[in-house]
Amino acid sequence: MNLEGKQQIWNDYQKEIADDHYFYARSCIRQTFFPGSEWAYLDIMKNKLGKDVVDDPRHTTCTGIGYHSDIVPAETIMTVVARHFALMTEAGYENMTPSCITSFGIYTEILETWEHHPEIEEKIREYLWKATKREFNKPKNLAHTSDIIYKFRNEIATQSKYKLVNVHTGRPLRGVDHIGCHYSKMFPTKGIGGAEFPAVLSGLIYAWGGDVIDYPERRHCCGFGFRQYLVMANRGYSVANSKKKFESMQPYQPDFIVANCPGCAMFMDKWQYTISEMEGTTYGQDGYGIPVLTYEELSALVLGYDPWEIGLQMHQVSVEPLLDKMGIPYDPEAKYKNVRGENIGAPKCPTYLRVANL
Amino acid sequence: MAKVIIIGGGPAGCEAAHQLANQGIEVELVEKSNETGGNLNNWYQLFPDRKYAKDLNAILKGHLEHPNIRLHLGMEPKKIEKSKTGKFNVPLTDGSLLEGDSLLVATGFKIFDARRKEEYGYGIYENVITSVELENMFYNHAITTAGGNTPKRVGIIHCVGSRDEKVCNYHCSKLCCITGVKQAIEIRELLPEAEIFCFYMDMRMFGPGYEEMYREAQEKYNIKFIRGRLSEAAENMQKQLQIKVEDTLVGKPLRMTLDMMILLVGMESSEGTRQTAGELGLNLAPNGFIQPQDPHYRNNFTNVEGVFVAGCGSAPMNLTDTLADARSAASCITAYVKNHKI
Amino acid sequence: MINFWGYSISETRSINYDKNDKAMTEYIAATVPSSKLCIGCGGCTAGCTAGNLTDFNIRKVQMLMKRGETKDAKEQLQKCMLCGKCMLVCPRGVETRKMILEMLNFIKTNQKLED
Amino acid sequence: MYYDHFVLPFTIGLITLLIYLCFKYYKWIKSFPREERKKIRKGLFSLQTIRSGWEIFRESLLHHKIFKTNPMLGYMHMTFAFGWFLLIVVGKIESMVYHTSAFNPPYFAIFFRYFHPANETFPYSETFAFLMDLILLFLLIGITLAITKRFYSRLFGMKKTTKQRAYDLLILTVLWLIFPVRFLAESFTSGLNGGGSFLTYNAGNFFGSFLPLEHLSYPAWWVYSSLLGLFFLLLPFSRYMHIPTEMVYIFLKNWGVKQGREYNGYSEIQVNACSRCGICINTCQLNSSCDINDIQPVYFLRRIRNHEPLSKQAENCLMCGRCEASCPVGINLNAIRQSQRPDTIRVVKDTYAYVPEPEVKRAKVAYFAGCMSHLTPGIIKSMQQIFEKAKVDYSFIDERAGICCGRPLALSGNWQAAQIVMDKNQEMIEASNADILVTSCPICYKTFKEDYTLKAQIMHHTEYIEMLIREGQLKVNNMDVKTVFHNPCELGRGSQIVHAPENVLKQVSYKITTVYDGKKSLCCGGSLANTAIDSGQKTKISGDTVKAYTAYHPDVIVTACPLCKKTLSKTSTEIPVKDIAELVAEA
Repeated sequence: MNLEGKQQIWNDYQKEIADDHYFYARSCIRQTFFPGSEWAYLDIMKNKLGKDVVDDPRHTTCTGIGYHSDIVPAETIMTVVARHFALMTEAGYENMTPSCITSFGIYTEILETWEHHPEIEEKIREYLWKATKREFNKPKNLAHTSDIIYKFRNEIATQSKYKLVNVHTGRPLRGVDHIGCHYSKMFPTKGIGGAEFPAVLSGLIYAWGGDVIDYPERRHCCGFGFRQYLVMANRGYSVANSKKKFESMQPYQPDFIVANCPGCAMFMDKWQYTISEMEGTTYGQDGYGIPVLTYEELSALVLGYDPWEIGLQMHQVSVEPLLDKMGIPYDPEAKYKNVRGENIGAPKCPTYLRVANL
Repeated sequence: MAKVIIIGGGPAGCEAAHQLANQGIEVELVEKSNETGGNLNNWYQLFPDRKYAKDLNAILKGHLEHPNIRLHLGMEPKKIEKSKTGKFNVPLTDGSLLEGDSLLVATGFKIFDARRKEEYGYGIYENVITSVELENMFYNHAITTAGGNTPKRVGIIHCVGSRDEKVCNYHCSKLCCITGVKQAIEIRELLPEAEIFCFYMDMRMFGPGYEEMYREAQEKYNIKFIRGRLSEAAENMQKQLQIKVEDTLVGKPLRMTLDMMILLVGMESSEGTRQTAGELGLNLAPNGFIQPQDPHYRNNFTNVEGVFVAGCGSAPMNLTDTLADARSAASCITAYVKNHKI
Repeated sequence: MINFWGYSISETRSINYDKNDKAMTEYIAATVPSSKLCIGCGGCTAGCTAGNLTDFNIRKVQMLMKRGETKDAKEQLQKCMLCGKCMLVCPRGVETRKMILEMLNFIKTNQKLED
Repeated sequence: MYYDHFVLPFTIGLITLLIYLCFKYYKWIKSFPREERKKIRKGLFSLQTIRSGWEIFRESLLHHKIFKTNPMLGYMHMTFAFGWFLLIVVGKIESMVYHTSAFNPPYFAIFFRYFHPANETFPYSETFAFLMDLILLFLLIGITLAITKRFYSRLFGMKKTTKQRAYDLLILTVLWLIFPVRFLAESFTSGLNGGGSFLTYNAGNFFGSFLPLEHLSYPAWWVYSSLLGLFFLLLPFSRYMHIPTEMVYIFLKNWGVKQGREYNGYSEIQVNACSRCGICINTCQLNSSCDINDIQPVYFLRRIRNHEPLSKQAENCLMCGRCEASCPVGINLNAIRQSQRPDTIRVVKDTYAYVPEPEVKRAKVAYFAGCMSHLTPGIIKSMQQIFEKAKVDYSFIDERAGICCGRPLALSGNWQAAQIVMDKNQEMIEASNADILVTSCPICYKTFKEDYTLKAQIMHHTEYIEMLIREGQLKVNNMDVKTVFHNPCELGRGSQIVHAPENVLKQVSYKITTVYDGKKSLCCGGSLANTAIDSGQKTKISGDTVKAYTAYHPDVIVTACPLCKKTLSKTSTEIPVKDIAELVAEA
């Protein structure tokens, strides 16, 4: 693949990202499945990059999952989102940074809708007022938190303790960048690098010494969908999509997958177990599967955070092979212990998928 | 003696110059590049008779050796003005000033920039080339992948940059279909063993002999035509293209690996056309080409008196039509300068 | 494999041209060259007796065959009565009737080989 | 005792041949289906046997049919067959008269001139000698013609003569040599000992003037006997097998034995009865229009005989029946070819189960247009008008959910599948409870008549229209148009319907008489039976056929088949092509 050609395209898809003072919007899926991930992000922002980020406990779900599965009407989700904007406005912030790709997509879509249909915006302001007596300003800048990390990738690189390089061979680690569909497929201009060759995650990998794999099904959806996954009868279709991606990336021998959408990360991590149980197939090396990380986790690893502190033991696919390659020390004994040193219990060993130290 | 300025030395400009000169009219032919022929210079063989483009070019060029024609090669108009007396003043980049009684816009078309169809990966995947680059391969009688191998499976993608709302080109470039057929046959001649596919939305075989050529491509040359638009292409480890289309005639998505993918790039109005139109205040059609006064009877007339248009400046045309259009424009101009001769 | 999931991994609907076996495709292209002339107009199918009474679609069957999708061809072709109306309507002169006979021939020969 | 060792080759050859033939014919006849064998027993002592004898005389000896098609060729075959026959018969009589006994060994008559002392006379010996010389001359002329034909076939009005294999050429040479050698042997003997008549006597004197006859005469008889013996030994494996087999076939045919769908011993007999005269090559339009000349019956039957691969040749035939109609031996060429087409459709219990239960209106007359007629609505509309004009109570039974008649399946060899379609169709036809079934399609017509067991009377619409006119139910006017009639293959040659359409046509138009009338009609080229040729070749045949009719300058080319109409219309751009029904509806 011709990198110059790609860079040419990237030049067309650059977006403005605020420098500081962010209002943080958490993600339902991320905080459930990767709780250490959001903590790591906030810690990096505040303590490593010295940025001002507000994490308001009154902030709720954006109801995107309900919206995309036809349960929550458009007016409702708009009003919920309007409330988030109100919280941001009340806190005195203008830069909205959602952690979830679904939320990011929803926010973008709502702002675009209001842009073209001011009457709808008016109506929503009315609804919000009636319901909560709140008012809001629209965010001046909307960026996904992966955009923020992308913006500061070089700062992170300068502070990094570990590189995305195999310490044993010196070879750059091969990473798969998986972009959430709602990040740029709906509005290509709102994503760094556009929809065809997004740069937001590959930018991180390159900045931190790794190499990016361009496999044929790179653009393909992880299969999460909403209706697909939520309805059990459709779930086979959901897994089939992940499988298609794994089969396509496998020949390139990826060392890890990084995703900016919490749903994708969760799916690509958990489905590897499902596929192994259903078909006896495992991907990656030696039957361990391909480790799947969120970009926050990847940043935290690069910056030298303790793997168990950022919650990597919550992953289905063992991250230890990746940690070994990067040369990150870890205490195998501490994997299934909480901060107080109490045992949190180890998962049952899968039939086919290998789990480190189990 | 009446004098006409022709902007653009492609086939339309050359042919019009020749016709006008034969009518005893003085012609100033301005061409920005160092040789005449325009886009014809990039073509190897023409459809449907597979004549060599250079042969036709030679004929057109030969006609320019006429005492009434003055060639201004490698020059562009600095500006184009119409005076109050109805004369046209065109200062050129070398400082000279042309003056004419009438002006013919023969500024032609430009090839669609395939990079705008990002999902096809032109400029990114090394084995994606345009139909223009393919012509160059025909010149050298060798078709190889970027890695120097003989392709075993070649795909030709129709309508790249044409009939596509996503690049704001609603118009049909008209020639790509038959170009695809011609090029597929030429590929077959160079690669007898390869599998060759054309992915099309419609096959628009509008000219004489075109449909017959299409038939021949299918039956004799074993070119396979699949009705379906390429949605996306990806590159695999062997630098092949993995493509996804729908085989619309069977209603199923289709995936296939190609060693080489050729984009049949469409036609857009050239910068020269837009610039000239801007300076003279010519009306442009929604597709960006110059809008003639009337599509049937006054197709060489523009909204500015004395300014005429010929060739692909007004719409995508094949060479037959371009040359006919040029002759038609020449006859309109002849009548015009005779009527306005004081 | 125990299916305690309540679902299984869906098979793809898409035609995988790279993997499909194209022995029949090549056989038909060689024995019925006119079959390559099809432009998918559907005239053959519109007048087809079997096609009007069943889901038999000769246009589709042969197009799928050309992509190496021959799984359903055998069952589908059994519905044809070989009346030849399709051939009379074809604007491209495809020897549809012969094509069907040759497809049946191919299936029969290969069946024998398998048995 | 008249004997010399040289008679051995002849005698051994003859006896071997007779034994072989008896064995072969027994084997073939044994393989007939039981009902066909019964016909032999029944026919053996019937008038048919005498009739067969007469036919053998006419066809096997005089070659009357070949004469009719091509006098020059007929003459050639006649000199050979009849000449040799006479030589044997007259020779035998001569020997009997001389020997005054019927029981002399067979070789005695053949080599009479050697054994008979020339100075010894017997009643009519001069006459016999003259006759024998005359017959020999007759034969020698025949041979000269045959040799000429081989090298200059055009002289015989034949574009192509049958191409032969090396083996065939060997036996041909042997055959050609037999009579000249006999001539030499008799002449040499006559030159030495006297005897003979105008031919051999004079020739003997002539040869004796410069040849040492005493050394040549005896070897010549050896050569003659050897040639005869060799010919008999080679005969069963050559095309001359047709000589005895054709006679057997004529008997069987006249006793009513029929060629069924399967290839059996009767087919073998027919295959062996082919004399390879090559008439079929010239009547075949694939030859004249498409220059295809390896599929005609003469070659096809030879392939069967020689067990050569023939699937391609089996498919490449329009089944127009022109060869069959002109075959002097009357071989069932179409049926034999059809028997060589493979049954490809695997029939299971739900084959064609999708065909719906018949729902047809009951009426006196059932009208079955046929699938193809639905592509020529003009024919259907005209038939409806005719029915209405004649106030017929009719039911259009395949107006909506009609299915194929099954013949196309049968033509492709798929008899099993065809049978299912036929059964379903039969059910539908019977549901109409009609007395008369009228169809517009000769393909349907033929199969309705031959393969269905219908209670109703089956009529092609031309027959039906003729009946309506004859019975006064339909009044027609004679229009001022010149017409030529293209009798569809399946109607005229296929189903013997010749007069009805011509009568009708004569009543509504001025019908130009052409050489293609009746069973000599051409094929339109659109036949479903041929799957080997492409549409371009079909168009070529159609074009040539139209050209042939156009030569008569008709206003309209009239046919009586939707497929013919469509096929001829493809190339007849100047002259309209109409179905008889359409013309009648206009009249």
